[in-house]
Amino acid sequence: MQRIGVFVCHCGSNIAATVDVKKVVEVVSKEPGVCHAEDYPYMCSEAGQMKILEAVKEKNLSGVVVCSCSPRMHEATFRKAAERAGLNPYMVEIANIREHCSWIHKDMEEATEKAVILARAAIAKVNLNTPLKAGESRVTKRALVIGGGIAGIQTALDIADAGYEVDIVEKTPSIGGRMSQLDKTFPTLDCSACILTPKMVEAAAHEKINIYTYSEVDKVTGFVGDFTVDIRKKARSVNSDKCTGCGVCQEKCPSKKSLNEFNRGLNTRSAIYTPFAQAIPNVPVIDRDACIKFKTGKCGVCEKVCQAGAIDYNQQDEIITEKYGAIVVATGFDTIKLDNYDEYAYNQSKDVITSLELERIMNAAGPTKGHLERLSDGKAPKEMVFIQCVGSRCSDTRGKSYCSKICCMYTAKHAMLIRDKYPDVNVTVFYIDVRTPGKNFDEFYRRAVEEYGVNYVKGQVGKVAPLPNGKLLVQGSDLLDNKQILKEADMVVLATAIEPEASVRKIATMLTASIDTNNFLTEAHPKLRPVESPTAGVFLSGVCQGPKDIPETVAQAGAAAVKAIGLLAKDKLTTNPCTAKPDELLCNGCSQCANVCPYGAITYENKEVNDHGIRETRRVAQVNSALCQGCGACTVTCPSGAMDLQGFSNRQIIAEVDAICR
Amino acid sequence: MPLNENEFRPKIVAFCCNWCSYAGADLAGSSRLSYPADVKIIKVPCSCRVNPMFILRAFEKGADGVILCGCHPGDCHYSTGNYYARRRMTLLFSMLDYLGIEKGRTRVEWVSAAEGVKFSQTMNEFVEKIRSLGENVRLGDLRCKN
Amino acid sequence: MSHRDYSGKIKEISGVNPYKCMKCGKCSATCPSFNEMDIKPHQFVSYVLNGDIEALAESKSLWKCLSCFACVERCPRDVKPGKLIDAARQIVVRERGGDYLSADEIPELLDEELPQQLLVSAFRRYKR
Amino acid sequence: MKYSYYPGCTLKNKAKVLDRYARSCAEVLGFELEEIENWQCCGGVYPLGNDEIATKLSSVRVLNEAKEKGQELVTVCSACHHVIKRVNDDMKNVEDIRTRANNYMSLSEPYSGETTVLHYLEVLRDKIGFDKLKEKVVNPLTGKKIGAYYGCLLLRPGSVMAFDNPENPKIMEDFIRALGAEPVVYPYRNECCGGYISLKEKEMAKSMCDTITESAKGFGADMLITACPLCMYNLNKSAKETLPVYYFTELLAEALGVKEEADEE
Repeated sequence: MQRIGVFVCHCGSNIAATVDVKKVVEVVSKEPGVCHAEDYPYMCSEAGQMKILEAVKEKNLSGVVVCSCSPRMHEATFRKAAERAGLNPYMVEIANIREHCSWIHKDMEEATEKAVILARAAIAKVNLNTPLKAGESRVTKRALVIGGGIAGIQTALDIADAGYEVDIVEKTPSIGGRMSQLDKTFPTLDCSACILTPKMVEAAAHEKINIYTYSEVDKVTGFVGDFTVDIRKKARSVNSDKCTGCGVCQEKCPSKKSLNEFNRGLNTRSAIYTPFAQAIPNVPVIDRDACIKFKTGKCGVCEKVCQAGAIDYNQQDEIITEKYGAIVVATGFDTIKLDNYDEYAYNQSKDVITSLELERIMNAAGPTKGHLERLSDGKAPKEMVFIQCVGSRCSDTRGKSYCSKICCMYTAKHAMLIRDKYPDVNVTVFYIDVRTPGKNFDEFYRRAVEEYGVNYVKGQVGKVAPLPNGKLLVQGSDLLDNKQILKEADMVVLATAIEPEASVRKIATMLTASIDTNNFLTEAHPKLRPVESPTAGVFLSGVCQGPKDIPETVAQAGAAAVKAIGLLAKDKLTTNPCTAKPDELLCNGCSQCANVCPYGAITYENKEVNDHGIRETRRVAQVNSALCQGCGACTVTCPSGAMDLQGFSNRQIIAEVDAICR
Repeated sequence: MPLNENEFRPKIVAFCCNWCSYAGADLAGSSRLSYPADVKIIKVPCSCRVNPMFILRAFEKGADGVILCGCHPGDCHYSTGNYYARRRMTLLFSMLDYLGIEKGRTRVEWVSAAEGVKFSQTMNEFVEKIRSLGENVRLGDLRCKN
Repeated sequence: MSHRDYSGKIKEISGVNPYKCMKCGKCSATCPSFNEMDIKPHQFVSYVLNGDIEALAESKSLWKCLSCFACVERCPRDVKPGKLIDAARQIVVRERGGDYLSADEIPELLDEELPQQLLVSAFRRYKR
Repeated sequence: MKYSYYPGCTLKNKAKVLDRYARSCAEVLGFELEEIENWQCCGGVYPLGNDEIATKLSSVRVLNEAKEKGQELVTVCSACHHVIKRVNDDMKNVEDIRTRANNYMSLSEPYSGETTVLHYLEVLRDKIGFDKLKEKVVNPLTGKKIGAYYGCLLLRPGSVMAFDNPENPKIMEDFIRALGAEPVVYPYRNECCGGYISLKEKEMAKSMCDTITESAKGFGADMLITACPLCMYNLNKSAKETLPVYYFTELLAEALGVKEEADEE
């Protein structure tokens, strides 16, 4: 029998306001094995931890139960305290009486009763705990960054500057990401390319950074400190070492009808192409679906005109396998498809565009060379209407329930830039709320109204109807005037909701990183661990975690880098000691456990056993505790009950069940 | 909800995986999304750690309902654990139904770390269901009764 | 019934949770009868929440809604303003028997081409 | 293929042509419409109140008839289609309505939304196929520029009606194309004609229809087609002379070469 101390935390009033902590102490002190019980206002404080230390020493405790907040918050704190007192840290269990009790129940009697039961379950478990010892694993001093936008570039630069090798994997032919598609950036109106390009160049030139463009992550195995990743370098059909980036091939390519992805499909590009002028690397790729040579076997113009002899039609996809200690996800975002919002006539009229398309139209390298014009007839618009929250803040089934965060500001930017460059164009913005929390943000929005005369109308638009004369009839609300407005516009710009890049789901699955219902990656803790995934060794950078603007993205990219550096700086990691352990005498050598193990941690060996005096050689399971991650799949699969999980043993869990059902 | 002597207070055991559902329950807590105190959570590393034996044991000891929560299919921290759990529970629940423990008393639900609302809703629904079914009389170990 | 009871009744009949409304005004932007209404579609939610049922019951808007569901289809919050308006109309019709349309005036409203369906529909909407 | 058929009140009276052509075309296209016996009027409008049961029962009766015959139920009139399809959805998904309606009906076996409700156009699209329809056309309506008028009832609410994209539908345009004519797409094809409001608010309904007909004319339509007698009535008050409105079945009969035949009957 253990000698158990129970410590009940008030958590100020967080617990004590709903749970009668004195009563809990009183009841649990009568539980078998409990020889000390007390309550304290803040167990996580230094003084609170000292209570544990003192009690362990005075009462010679062998186990500790802390009734407090979630173990996800302070389990590590209390385990360290126990260790300081000379106890094995795995002799500590937490009863979660805050998140699972005091915060969700109102009635004191009911909450106290439940807190007692949760404490009993933890006590019952500790009674069966055994000291565990964590092993060690090595750390590969190299980081992988998935995604080469501003988030990925910044993370890679910060990690590399700290002296560690970094690989960036980018699926498009160039790094740069969404930021490279933007024209100007709020609230300072910097030219996006002017501030991004130097970072791209710096990353490309950095001796510690290795960039794989036109590449995707194919497979991830391993765990924190020791991931093994297969990177698929897609066939570029151009030899990067030979190519000089002269661009003649793109000029001469006869297939020029493919939609230009970089310009959001607003114009076309050649089959051999670099996405934009500042692309890094400045090496084109051949789009094999569009290339005449690949489709018909005839053509070969690019090969003929390439003086460097860089064109290689026979290039194959290449798989590169590399080991990493840390992985940073920076996969970014896309705008949602607007097929569910045909009331805004996006699919019916070329003059209804998304804001990201407007960025390309406003950009000198865009489809209209930076001239603001209607895509239907090339005419200069006189009336422009912006519609906010298209697909954002929609709790119906059509859109996204969240606020996309960046739209209010970029719309103010667009409106201001248009009024600045084309003072004869009237700009009307239909908005629900204007959200401008951020440094100099509200001032920026007010400038759009006060200095540039942008007409902000509070109310949503219900329908955009193309008219026979080529204009668009915008039917919207003016809620402050209690009117329905009918406004003829030449162009309509939709502040389209953003969503995580589609590939993120596949990547999250490979990394076993959790993802929420909107496909944003989940952070380990929403406030305190915002750049870490719950999966150890995986970090989050940029919009893949949630909507954010460029400064926030860069800040988060730096934070993710610091977390990765903190991991890479360690030589060894302590491993989770809660691993599977076979009882060799019960094992019948059937191999079923090895079949279900996702880590290949179970092997079999022929071993001499002493079964009640009978010595014989049997085929028995062996668990490699460095590989085992402690999921427990094998324990349930084992037909003879030989496999058990340390820290979550069959007996421990049953003891908890019994305590709860008592 | 004040305690009422005559009201049926079911005993409900919820097994929650450490990575998704336990965190989802934490989020329900920090978001103050209430559900009845009848639900008591046991943390397991993964839904695949839940041995059918644990569930039988719960009913034997007087539980009125058992719910197993794990990561959404495809999102398991250990890649495949929840698939094993799903298959095992399908078989087990079918057997329990045969033994007279109604299907409504057992449930598997996928709750991610971000789904505090879903966790709370699920528990409210489940408790409601168990209350409508009343006390479980099957499989109980009579020696446990007073 | 008190005003609060009427608010509850409207919520019950319509199945609408007016708290879901984020006051974007898309319903009013969408409504083809907007100009004919004295209380506008987006205001219905506040009238119900504030329990201002008397004004709602006296409103012309009840008889101007076409039940065309454009607001229901386009509402980003799934509030269904059209159902809310119909519930208010239902309460008036049930309590007063519906005095908006009387059988006596039908003959003069008829013409040669008027389809049966129109009479059936109008009676369904305006009468008990 | 044999379907249960619900014509509805107006198709037996003011809109006889809508019904007649639907039947004669079905014959040519190789499916049979078996009229439900002793059907009752659907009520014209779907009762929106969650607590209304009695007004939904006539639809439930029809749906159950079709279920007992093991047939899918075909409608032509937009209003009937709307009402019956939505009641069916209630019977399938709303437990309270299902229970109470079944209590009233005391059927031998409770009805819970088993019947599939199809609009005639859906039969053409999903069962026959517009390609096949095109093959059967003997008098292609070449050169005609036709605007499809959908109105509200076929499309909304999109989640229940599941007829087509409620904001940018194309089933009628595809239908027009299959008949050899040119569809004219105009933005007000899914806006309301005024519906039942035209009984008492004639001006209001007319102004709504004016918006629709002006838009259609502006985009070059010579005529409109509709599936709804009420829409036709309202639209005709707006621009009967300059923009005639036809039932879609009438043009179908013309293209299939059975128009006179049907007229003689």
